[in-house]
Amino acid sequence: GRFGDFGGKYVPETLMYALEELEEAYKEAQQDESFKQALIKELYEYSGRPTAMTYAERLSEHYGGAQIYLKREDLNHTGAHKINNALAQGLLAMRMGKKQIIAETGAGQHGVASATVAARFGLSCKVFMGAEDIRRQELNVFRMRLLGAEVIEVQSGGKTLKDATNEAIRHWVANVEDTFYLIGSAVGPHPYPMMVRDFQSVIGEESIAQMKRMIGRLPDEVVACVGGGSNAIGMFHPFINYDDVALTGIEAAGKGVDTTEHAATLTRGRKGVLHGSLSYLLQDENGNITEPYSISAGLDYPGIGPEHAHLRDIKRVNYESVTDDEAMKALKDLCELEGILPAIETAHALAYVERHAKTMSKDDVLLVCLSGRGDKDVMTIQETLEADKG
Amino acid sequence: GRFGDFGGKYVPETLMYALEELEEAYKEAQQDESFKQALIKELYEYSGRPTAMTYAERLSEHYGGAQIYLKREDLNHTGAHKINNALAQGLLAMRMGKKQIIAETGAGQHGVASATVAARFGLSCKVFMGAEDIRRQELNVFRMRLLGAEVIEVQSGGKTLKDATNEAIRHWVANVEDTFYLIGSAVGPHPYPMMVRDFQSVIGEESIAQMKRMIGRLPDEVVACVGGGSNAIGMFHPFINYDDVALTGIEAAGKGVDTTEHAATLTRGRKGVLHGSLSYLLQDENGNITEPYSISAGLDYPGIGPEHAHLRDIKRVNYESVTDDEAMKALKDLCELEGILPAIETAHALAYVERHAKTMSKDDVLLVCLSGRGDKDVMTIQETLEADKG
Amino acid sequence: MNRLKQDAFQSKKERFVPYIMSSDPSYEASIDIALTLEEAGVDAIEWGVPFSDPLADGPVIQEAGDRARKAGGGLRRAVEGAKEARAKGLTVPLVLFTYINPVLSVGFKEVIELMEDADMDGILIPDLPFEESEELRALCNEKGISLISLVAPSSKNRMEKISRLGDGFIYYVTSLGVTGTRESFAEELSESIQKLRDVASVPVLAGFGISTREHVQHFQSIADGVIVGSALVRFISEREDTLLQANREKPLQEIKSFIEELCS
Amino acid sequence: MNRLKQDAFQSKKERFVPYIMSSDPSYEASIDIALTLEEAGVDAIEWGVPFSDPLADGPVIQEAGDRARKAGGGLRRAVEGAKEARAKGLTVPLVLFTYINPVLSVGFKEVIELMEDADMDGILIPDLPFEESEELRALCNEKGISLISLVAPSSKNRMEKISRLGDGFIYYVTSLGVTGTRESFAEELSESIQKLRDVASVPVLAGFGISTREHVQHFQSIADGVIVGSALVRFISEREDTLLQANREKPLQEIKSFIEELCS
Repeated sequence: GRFGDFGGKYVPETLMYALEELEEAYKEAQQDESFKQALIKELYEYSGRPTAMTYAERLSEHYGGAQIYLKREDLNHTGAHKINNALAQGLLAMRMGKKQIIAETGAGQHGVASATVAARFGLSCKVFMGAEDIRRQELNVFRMRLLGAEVIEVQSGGKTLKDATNEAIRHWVANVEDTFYLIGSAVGPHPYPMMVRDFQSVIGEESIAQMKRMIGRLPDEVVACVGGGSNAIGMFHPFINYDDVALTGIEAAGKGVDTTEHAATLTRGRKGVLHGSLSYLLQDENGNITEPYSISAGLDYPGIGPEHAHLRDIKRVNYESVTDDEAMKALKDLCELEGILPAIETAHALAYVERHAKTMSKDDVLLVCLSGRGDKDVMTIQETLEADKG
Repeated sequence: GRFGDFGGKYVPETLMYALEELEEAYKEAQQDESFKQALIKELYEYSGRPTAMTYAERLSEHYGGAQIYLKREDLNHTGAHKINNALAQGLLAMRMGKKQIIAETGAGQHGVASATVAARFGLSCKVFMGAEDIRRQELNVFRMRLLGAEVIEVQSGGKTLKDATNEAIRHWVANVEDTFYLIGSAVGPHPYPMMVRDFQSVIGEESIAQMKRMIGRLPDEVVACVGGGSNAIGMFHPFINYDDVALTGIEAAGKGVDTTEHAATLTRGRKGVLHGSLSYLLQDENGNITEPYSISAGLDYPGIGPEHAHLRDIKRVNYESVTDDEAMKALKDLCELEGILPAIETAHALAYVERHAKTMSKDDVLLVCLSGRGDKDVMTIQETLEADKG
Repeated sequence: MNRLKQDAFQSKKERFVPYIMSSDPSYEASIDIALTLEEAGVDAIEWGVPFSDPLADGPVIQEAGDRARKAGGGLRRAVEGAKEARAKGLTVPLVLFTYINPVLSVGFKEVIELMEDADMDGILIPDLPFEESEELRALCNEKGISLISLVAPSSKNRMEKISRLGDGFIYYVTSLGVTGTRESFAEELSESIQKLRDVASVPVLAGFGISTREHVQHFQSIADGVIVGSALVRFISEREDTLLQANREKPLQEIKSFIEELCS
Repeated sequence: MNRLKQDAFQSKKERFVPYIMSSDPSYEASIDIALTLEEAGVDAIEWGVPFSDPLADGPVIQEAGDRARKAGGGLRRAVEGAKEARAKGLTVPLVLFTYINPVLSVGFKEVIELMEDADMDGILIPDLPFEESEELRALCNEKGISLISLVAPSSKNRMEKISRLGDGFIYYVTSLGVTGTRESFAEELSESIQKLRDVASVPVLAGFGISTREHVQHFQSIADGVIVGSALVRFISEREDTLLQANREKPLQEIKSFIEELCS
């Protein structure tokens, strides 16, 4: 259950048996052809995989360097990569005979994905969400409720993703016998980071096949945004052994990594344990977790998946950060040049592309994981654009 | 330019040359392999086609009759079938050397699709939209503006789709030399209804292939909602010659076809000319068009594509109507049983399915065109559900 | 007998044809306005039928249509008004200006019979291009009513075909866009109108956006006459209140002066 | 020498161990409370370290942690307070209750050395299951500090493995869920606790949700003692104002009575 030093299972004893049971069930499922087939069926016939690979000609010209390709996870059912993992864990929950799922959510994408899967499979669903995120992601909250899920407003701490996760874990501790905790990012105790990575690897696997078909080779660099890091790990993992492919993860620098308002865990964090695994963390000198900040509810998290911590330490993946302002600029560029409204999370990866593509040659290929669509973010975007106007 | 008695080109002389030019350009494009390839590329690599075919197991069980399959046009980029046609007409506009496109929109889906295509292809874009629809479809309005389109608020008449179309035609008349009018439904003067049908037929073509692969035969009945009728005609057209496949179009009955508040054109209309073609129309004894009503901005239109009028008259397609209330009920069912939030337009087709599936045998297959997703409708849904509560 | 085809109209120079909306602001007032226009010396009158979706018209005529519909206007009522105007002594040619849907709604045959009965001379349908007009044209020919054709700068190679069907007069749309007053006109118009006059066997009248004495004089010099719509309809709309009174002498006198001023 | 391992604790019956949060409501007050608990006759004290994300705790202890952090509390400060309490005469065994992250943040080695210096006896980390505890356990063993293990009803076949590592005492989590007071307990608990006592070589104390004299008596009868947390912490929180005054005799006396009442 470790990635180098990172990972592990730092949870109350009450949950340990459930984690062992889950690990066992996951191992069995992996060996079971019928599970694989059921998952493929849901991914392809329900969620609409494979997602498209789009060449962004006008964006490439505008940024003036590498040729930019977009892996279109925004075209998934419910509008983000989250559904890949939610469908898989949902099938696992059914296999384990659990009738209730719980989930935490930040941007609401994982909450919507979980509520969707619960509806599709006939499970009951509770989604824990910070009060601040509920405000920022009104559309997704309503979608979850329409899908029949109960959205539980979390008032503790900064009222964002971290706090929602705490509450989800507390609920799980109290209801571990019949409840499946459907974790949405590559975080949490073992086996979650591994499981989520495996379930999201379809992104990178499809990308490899599509790139080979479209350009006859692999891209020179692959970019993804990193909050907990599930879209990034799903994209990166299949590329790990291709040493020629540079991998770059983009964290949220909020108002700047030199301010106190950011979520740049790898840039500014120290090793620590949050939500069951050892990784890098934003924390104070007493080991208290500090409140992260990002305009993006999905990146507003003080931790990061343990495998990312490991990939950073072994220098296989390069991690950089992007501010709110840079992300919003890149979001507008993609709208106006390619007709695609990305999630603000995703816009962080695109802002790096704006900065970086021009340093590359026109023969180079830069692949971006377009992790989700931005419809859920229009309120935030509107507020930001209006604030800019004065 | 006729479908039986229906269709034609009833427009001011100012536009006639432009229509001839368009017809010519369309004929040439159809013969041109490079146009076809460019379109396929955009449909597959940009919009994410082919869209999935989903078996709705829980919905089928719940309705207790036919096996229900959903053709998932909601998984298209921008969330509805509208993009199929917008991409095609956008390519045609570029081929004709036009730098500006204009579009009318009701639900905003076609407006978003047009704004998207304009951004993707680097064209300028004006979208005409009724003030009432702007209120109902706030999210889509903001999306269009983010995509760089100018949204022009129309204050005339009932301030919905009909009025937006009038204004778009007026603008076209004044700017016909350099402007391409990107009509979003299977309405308007020839060649639009034919062109839109052809561009949307990818829905039915894919469905035939998918049905054969999944159930080894064609469905027993195919259902689609009808406002102007583009998703329906795109779905039906490839099935027309398969006499064993029943085809059913669903109109919006609003508050009931016996009230004055509905949009059930075929049920309650008389022959007439609106927006350039002869079809059925909701009109008074003086030949004035009456204001239609539907909870769904996309079905709130007093006319219908001329080919539907013809298919009704020759009895190849059966048309029925569904009220606001029935549609909202079906919308909730699909959310809660399959995890799919459909557009309110689409929910009209689903409401017919609820009514009709149970009259069919469990061996029968009912295919529904899931024309769009309902994210754009959450405000309306929220208002309706709250009004229901008290 | 169709007055448009008579020598008085066909051989006249500098024809001036105003457009007004029937039943705007009331059935009776619009008849009085028509009679006043004749007194002012106009050469024919376009008699508008109100319609809910007048997509070739700008806001001024749209609003006139809305007023007329509120006042009970419609196609049958417009023809009835024309008949009454004739009974009251109107002698100038009368052209019914209507969109196609009201005509379809009543029925082609009935419309033409009603018009014949009302002693009207022509019909102009802006959304009925010649390709769609065969049936109606035959009915018009039978009853001696002129189906007026329109030509626009964007008609290009269609101009000749249309001019061959010219009957009564040809309406040359002087600018792209919908009806309404405009500040300036394209230079190439003059050339285009001349080309049309060369091939047409009937007079070519210019319309759309002509609103000032200068416009009128300009188009009188390059065409066989002008049609003035929105400018007059706006002038009428500004006198809605007084025109609705029992004694409407004053506003009618003002309309007369307005026309005389435009034509002077 | 580790007081948990001494006979006084190991051979005692009906052990009563309260949990309090260091620095709640102030550094000094929490030390006085500890001394008061000893006066009340408790057998050991769990000495809480405030933490931002206490995910095994319910709202009562979360809020105590928030108060303590505002009052400057933290891991180093908690050990400092323990040392001061010892200096003021505290003699009962002291167990540091902390989440793993504050321990990692200071460093395993330094934490254990600080605890040794403060003469503390045990450490309990609810989010450090035995699988992750090897390094810390070795350090604890070296310094003679007990690393307290937890067992839950859901531990199932893990119970035996854990009991083998039992040191000082084993904390039996009497209900699923987080800390907090509860109305009723599952019947099967009794059996499960007995099973654990059979295999464990150290006392088994029951905790989580024990809040009334009846609960205490019940668990004293089926386990080797009880731990009371939230009920006491809430009682303290209700006296925040008076505990923050210079003279806190009255609230301390009330706390003493509260404990005596619970144990009676």
